[in-house]
Amino acid sequence: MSSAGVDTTVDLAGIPLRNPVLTASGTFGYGTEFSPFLDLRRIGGFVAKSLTLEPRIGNPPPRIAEAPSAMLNAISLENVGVDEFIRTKLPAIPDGVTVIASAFETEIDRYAEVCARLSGVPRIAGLEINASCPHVKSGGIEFGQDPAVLARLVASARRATTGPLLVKLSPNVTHIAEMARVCEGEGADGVSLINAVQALEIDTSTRRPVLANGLGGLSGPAIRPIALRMVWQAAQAISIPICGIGGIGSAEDAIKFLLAGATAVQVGTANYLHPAIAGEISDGMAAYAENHGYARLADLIGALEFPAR
Amino acid sequence: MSSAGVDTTVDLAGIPLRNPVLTASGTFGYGTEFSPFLDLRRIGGFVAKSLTLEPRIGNPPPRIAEAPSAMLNAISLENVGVDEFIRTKLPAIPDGVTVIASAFETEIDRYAEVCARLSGVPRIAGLEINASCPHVKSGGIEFGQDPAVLARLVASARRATTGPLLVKLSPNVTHIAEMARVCEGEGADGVSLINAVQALEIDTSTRRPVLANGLGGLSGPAIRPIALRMVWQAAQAISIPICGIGGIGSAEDAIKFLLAGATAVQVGTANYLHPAIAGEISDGMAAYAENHGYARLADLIGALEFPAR
Amino acid sequence: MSTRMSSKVSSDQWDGALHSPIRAVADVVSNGDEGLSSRRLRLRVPDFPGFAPGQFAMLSPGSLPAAPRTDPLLPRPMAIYRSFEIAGGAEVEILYKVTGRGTALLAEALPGQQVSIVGPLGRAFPPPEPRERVLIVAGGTGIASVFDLAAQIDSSHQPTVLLGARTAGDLMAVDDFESLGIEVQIATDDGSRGTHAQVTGLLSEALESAAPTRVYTCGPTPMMHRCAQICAQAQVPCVAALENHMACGFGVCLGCAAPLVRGGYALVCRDGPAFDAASIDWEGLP
Amino acid sequence: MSTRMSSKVSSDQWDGALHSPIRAVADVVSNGDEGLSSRRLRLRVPDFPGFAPGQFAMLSPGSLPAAPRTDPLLPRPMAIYRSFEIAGGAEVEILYKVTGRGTALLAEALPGQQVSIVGPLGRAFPPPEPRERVLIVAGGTGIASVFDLAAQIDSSHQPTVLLGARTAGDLMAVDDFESLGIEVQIATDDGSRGTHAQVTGLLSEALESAAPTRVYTCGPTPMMHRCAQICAQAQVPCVAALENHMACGFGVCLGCAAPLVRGGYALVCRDGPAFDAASIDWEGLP
Ligand SMILES: Cc1cc2nc3c(=O)[nH]c(=O)nc-3n(C[C@H](O)[C@H](O)[C@H](O)COP(=O)(O)OP(=O)(O)OC[C@H]3O[C@@H](n4cnc5c(N)ncnc54)[C@H](O)[C@@H]3O)c2cc1C
Ligand SMILES: Cc1cc2nc3c(=O)[nH]c(=O)nc-3n(C[C@H](O)[C@H](O)[C@H](O)COP(=O)(O)OP(=O)(O)OC[C@H]3O[C@@H](n4cnc5c(N)ncnc54)[C@H](O)[C@@H]3O)c2cc1C
Ligand SMILES: Cc1cc2nc3c(=O)[nH]c(=O)nc-3n(C[C@H](O)[C@H](O)[C@H](O)COP(=O)(O)O)c2cc1C
Ligand SMILES: Cc1cc2nc3c(=O)[nH]c(=O)nc-3n(C[C@H](O)[C@H](O)[C@H](O)COP(=O)(O)O)c2cc1C
Ligand code: FES
Ligand code: FES
Repeated sequence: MSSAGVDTTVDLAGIPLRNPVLTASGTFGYGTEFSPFLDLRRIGGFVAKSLTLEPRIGNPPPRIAEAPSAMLNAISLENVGVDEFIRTKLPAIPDGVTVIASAFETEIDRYAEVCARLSGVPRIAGLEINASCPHVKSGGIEFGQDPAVLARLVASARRATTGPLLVKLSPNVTHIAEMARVCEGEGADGVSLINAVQALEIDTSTRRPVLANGLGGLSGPAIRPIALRMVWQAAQAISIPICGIGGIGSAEDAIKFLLAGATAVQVGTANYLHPAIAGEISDGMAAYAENHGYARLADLIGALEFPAR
Repeated sequence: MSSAGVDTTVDLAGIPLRNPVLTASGTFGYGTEFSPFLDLRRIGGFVAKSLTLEPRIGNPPPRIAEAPSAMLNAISLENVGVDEFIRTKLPAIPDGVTVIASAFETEIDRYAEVCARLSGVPRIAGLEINASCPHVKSGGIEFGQDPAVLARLVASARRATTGPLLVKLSPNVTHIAEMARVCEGEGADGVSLINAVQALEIDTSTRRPVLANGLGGLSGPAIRPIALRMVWQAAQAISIPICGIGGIGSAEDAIKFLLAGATAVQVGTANYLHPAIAGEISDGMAAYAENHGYARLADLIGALEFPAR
Repeated sequence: MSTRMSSKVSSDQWDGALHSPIRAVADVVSNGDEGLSSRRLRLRVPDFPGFAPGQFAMLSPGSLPAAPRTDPLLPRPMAIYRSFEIAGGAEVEILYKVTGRGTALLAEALPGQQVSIVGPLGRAFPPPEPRERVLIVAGGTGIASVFDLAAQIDSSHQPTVLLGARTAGDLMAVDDFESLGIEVQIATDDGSRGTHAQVTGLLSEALESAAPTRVYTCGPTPMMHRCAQICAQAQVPCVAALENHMACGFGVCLGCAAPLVRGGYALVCRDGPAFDAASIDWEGLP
Repeated sequence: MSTRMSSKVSSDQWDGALHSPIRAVADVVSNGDEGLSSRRLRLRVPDFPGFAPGQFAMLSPGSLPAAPRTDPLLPRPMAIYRSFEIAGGAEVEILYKVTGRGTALLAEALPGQQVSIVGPLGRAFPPPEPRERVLIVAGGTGIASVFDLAAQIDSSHQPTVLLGARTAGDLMAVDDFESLGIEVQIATDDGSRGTHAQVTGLLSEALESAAPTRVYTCGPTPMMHRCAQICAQAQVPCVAALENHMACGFGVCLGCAAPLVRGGYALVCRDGPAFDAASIDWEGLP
């Protein structure tokens, strides 16, 4: 309940959220970094940086670059590892903050092991598996790019945890709805979309990619209309909840994702520009509902009036 | 040859071009609209608005909207029809201007018929088939989204014309390289990429899509890093020439596409912002070559130094 | 018709000469707050070929500063309010309201900075028939689109301008119209200036006279639609200047389509912005 | 250490208190051309908690005007040059060069407008050991990063500042350094001001004295790399403040990674920007 009298709570795949605003994996560190700027209890919760079995050091620099209304990143797998996260990062998070842990790996059984270790840990409200990682055994294509590989990944993660399981989809696919259906079919409790869009930026003075890694992921406002389309397409295809991600920087943006069919949203790149933005988005969403006569934010989910075909 | 002494000519799929700068279908009308602003002989040529067998009136308004560093459009099939193009539009184009005609339709045999009518017309230097149209018989998915459908389309168009044949690919796919290979395999002389990215923008006050059509195509600077990635991926997979498209607004942008592997480029949305921009891009590319010690612009094609994997 | 100070041209003249549009980098001469809610931008446009009433230009405020921006991206259509010949070109005036991001950016263009301009674009208003009385009905930013029309129309047409707005503060250019020496009537929704009514109410009253009349209108779509209905009923010709969203302004993006009663679409930028109001499918407009 | 005018703090003090960063909407007080190629921005920052030498802030010039822009998107890291306590906050000064789109946009932020600021971020420079002589070597925009260090260092350390630039016109803040009353030596590549040499040449000379010395450096990577080599050879500790590209500035995007000699990466925004130069894998920096 916000002070405005609007019921802002939503249920995301079995995770009860104070309000629909989460922050996105890889853009919010392990949560405590934002404490100078934002009381995390103002937002629905956060998704922590994706974790691998072992700590990883990531790619050489440059890892980031700017693009029109967007940024590119190739951070790769840098993270403290799942055990260190549970041991030192999780206890540092203030009580009352909803934490979703994110898993990523390069092979299916390793994903499952990360999920197993995160499963049942009291402070973790749910898991998100990041299916945008290159799968070593499929020759480097992303798990989320092949329905059969994705199905095996989700099934294996499903067996590894009994808690709420979200699958974060890659946007680099022909049919996002098909990928969403695969997740639903294999027992995921919800899907998160989209991850960054695969992209390339080139420095014409060096005639090399600007990122040391070559390719990178495009995020920020530029991808929002693509994300919104994919959320809408997924929402037409599945009945498990959707967490909408991509270029969200204002309450209005977040409302668009709810209208398109998302139950909750994740704020990513915008956190870098304004570290308290997720709190402002939460407040602004409640204000929108109130101004438009909605008693519950949840009533906006999927309320888009799409023209008849 | 530009005045700077740089050889700016390229051969795009059998179409000799004065310089690598074309303008993109649907953003340059039928060519004459730009004559107050730009001498078309300053640029490599232009791709005319896509043509269907019969004249079409297109979608109801709103057909366009703005997005971060981008625009959305859903013009749909509006065009004068192939016969009217040949009868009245083509003769109005000044001599010495290279014209590429673009074909699109909703069924394969209709595409072939458009190609056949455009084939052998003296003023037409080559054909581009726009594979981003929804295929009526495949339930509305784009021709360019299914390798089997794309193969049939290209094979049929190939039979319908003996002249240079470019296939313009949809970016809304998992594996652009696979689509490019299909085109090469079916006898296309080159590929053009990318078309607009499927997207959605929502008006939170009406709770409807901003475009009357619902979904639209995202174009402009925002999609450039995606286009550049796809051109690079296609260039790794095929040996027929590539025409790079997507968010190009400066000579530097165009150079990036050449470095990534494009033989020529097409300027789209930027024509709306500055109707002589294609001429400035041509000049700027020659200047870049000269400043960087390249005697021929063609030497830049694929010259990107990509980091070893 | 060439760029001019304020010399009137006879109404049958303006349609004759079409001015081939140019794209230019224009210096901002001034860009001031006009009081109320409008701003007046004056640009020094090299080689400006002149314009006819009803024509417009596309302005790109963000593309030329030291830090070129791609957001907002599209140029904004603006009526050419008036222009003044200078050596090598013209000073072009635009009267505008800040209604969103593009116009807010335009408001930041200071003297010394530059704005990219493409124009003049579109067709002129069709001139009235010789003995027609002329009523000009305008509201919102549409007021700027009809000023040069009002300025050009010969006094033999007894032009009257009916301006509408929600409140007195939303009006623009009233003084300019008054200084033309033509009759100006004002209606505001809240009665804060002029008649407490909608401007279309003034129109209905004005049409009670039996004189052969031609109506020109520009403003919010509902206002123009109502004008069209009133004129249709009174069997008076009505010319409406539409304000569809535009990307190019010169007929190539096909974005500005306006649905026609006879089916199909006209392009507002190329076939308009002024149309016979009876030809427009008003329900189909966004 | 709290915000201050120009009162010196003893060097062992500044590392003690960490200033929890804030995000604020800051009014532009002034933003003027400094001559040469630099500009001085003064911001009124509510609740500014003070800073220590070496800390920086992230500035977003395009996000707050009436027409918020998403291009350029990322905030820009800028050293906090100095600050002045005022009621309810501080006036924070930034000295910067226009080198691209973000800084060009910053240069357009006029008094009356606002800039979003996040800071202070990063760690302070480690203070010198009690009896060490201090040499500060800076070039390019790095000059701004070391000004507060020069201002804070106790005269017992006999601080000397060596400033380098391509030409006299590329220098910044020379007068400010001179007014601190400490020794300033200048080298330019073209000899247009000071010694006709690279600033690292001045460093080599200065290190010929046998006194225990600590070097601080900030500037272009090749310059800092060369300083690190010279200091390593002379067995003198060298602290280098890196200027990697940043997206967040507070340790969450992992974008600003600097490769370490011992393997792995440090985050420049969180673990730096100042590092023991010997710990950095200079070849691996972009
Ligand atoms: C032929 C013509 C002449 C015009 N003359 C004037 C004039 O003289 N003075 C004036 O103040 N305004 C005029 N307008 C309206 C003006 O173009 C819009 O107010 C302006 O585009 C709004 O831009 P924005 O970025 O501030 O608004 P936003 O709402 O942020 O714009 C978003 C997008 O919608 C478009 N848009 C929004 N409102 C309108 C509108 N009313 N008409 C067309 N496009 C719109 C913008 O161009 C942009 O592409 C005219 C419009 C047309 C078509
Ligand atoms: C800790 C720190 C303190 C700094 N202090 C100052 C200062 O006090 N005064 C000053 O003038 N400059 C300073 N810089 C450099 C300043 O951040 C860049 O000059 C600025 O970001 C360039 O932005 P741009 O948009 O003008 O350039 P563009 O080249 O257009 O920027 C493109 C992208 O590259 C990044 N970038 C480009 N150059 C640099 C650079 N040298 N360092 C970091 N990122 C860069 C930008 O932030 C942006 O994300 C500092 C940098 C860092 C990391
Ligand atoms: C620097 C950076 C690092 C990221 N790291 C991760 C990650 O570790 N795991 C993950 O699932 N997504 C990661 N993402 C993707 C974001 O969570 C998000 O899906 C994407 O950025 C799109 O949202 P945005 O446009 O709001 O940023 C990262 C994004 C950025 C910009
Ligand atoms: C308004 C509009 C209409 C378009 N119409 C066509 C078309 O008819 N045929 C086609 O192949 N591409 C069409 N396109 C796509 C462009 O040719 C181009 O592929 C796309 O806009 C990406 O390039 P850009 O970012 O430079 O605009 C259209 C694009 C726009 C913006
Ligand atoms: S605005 Fe482009 S066709 Fe009218
Ligand atoms: S700038 Fe984001 S981690 Fe350092």
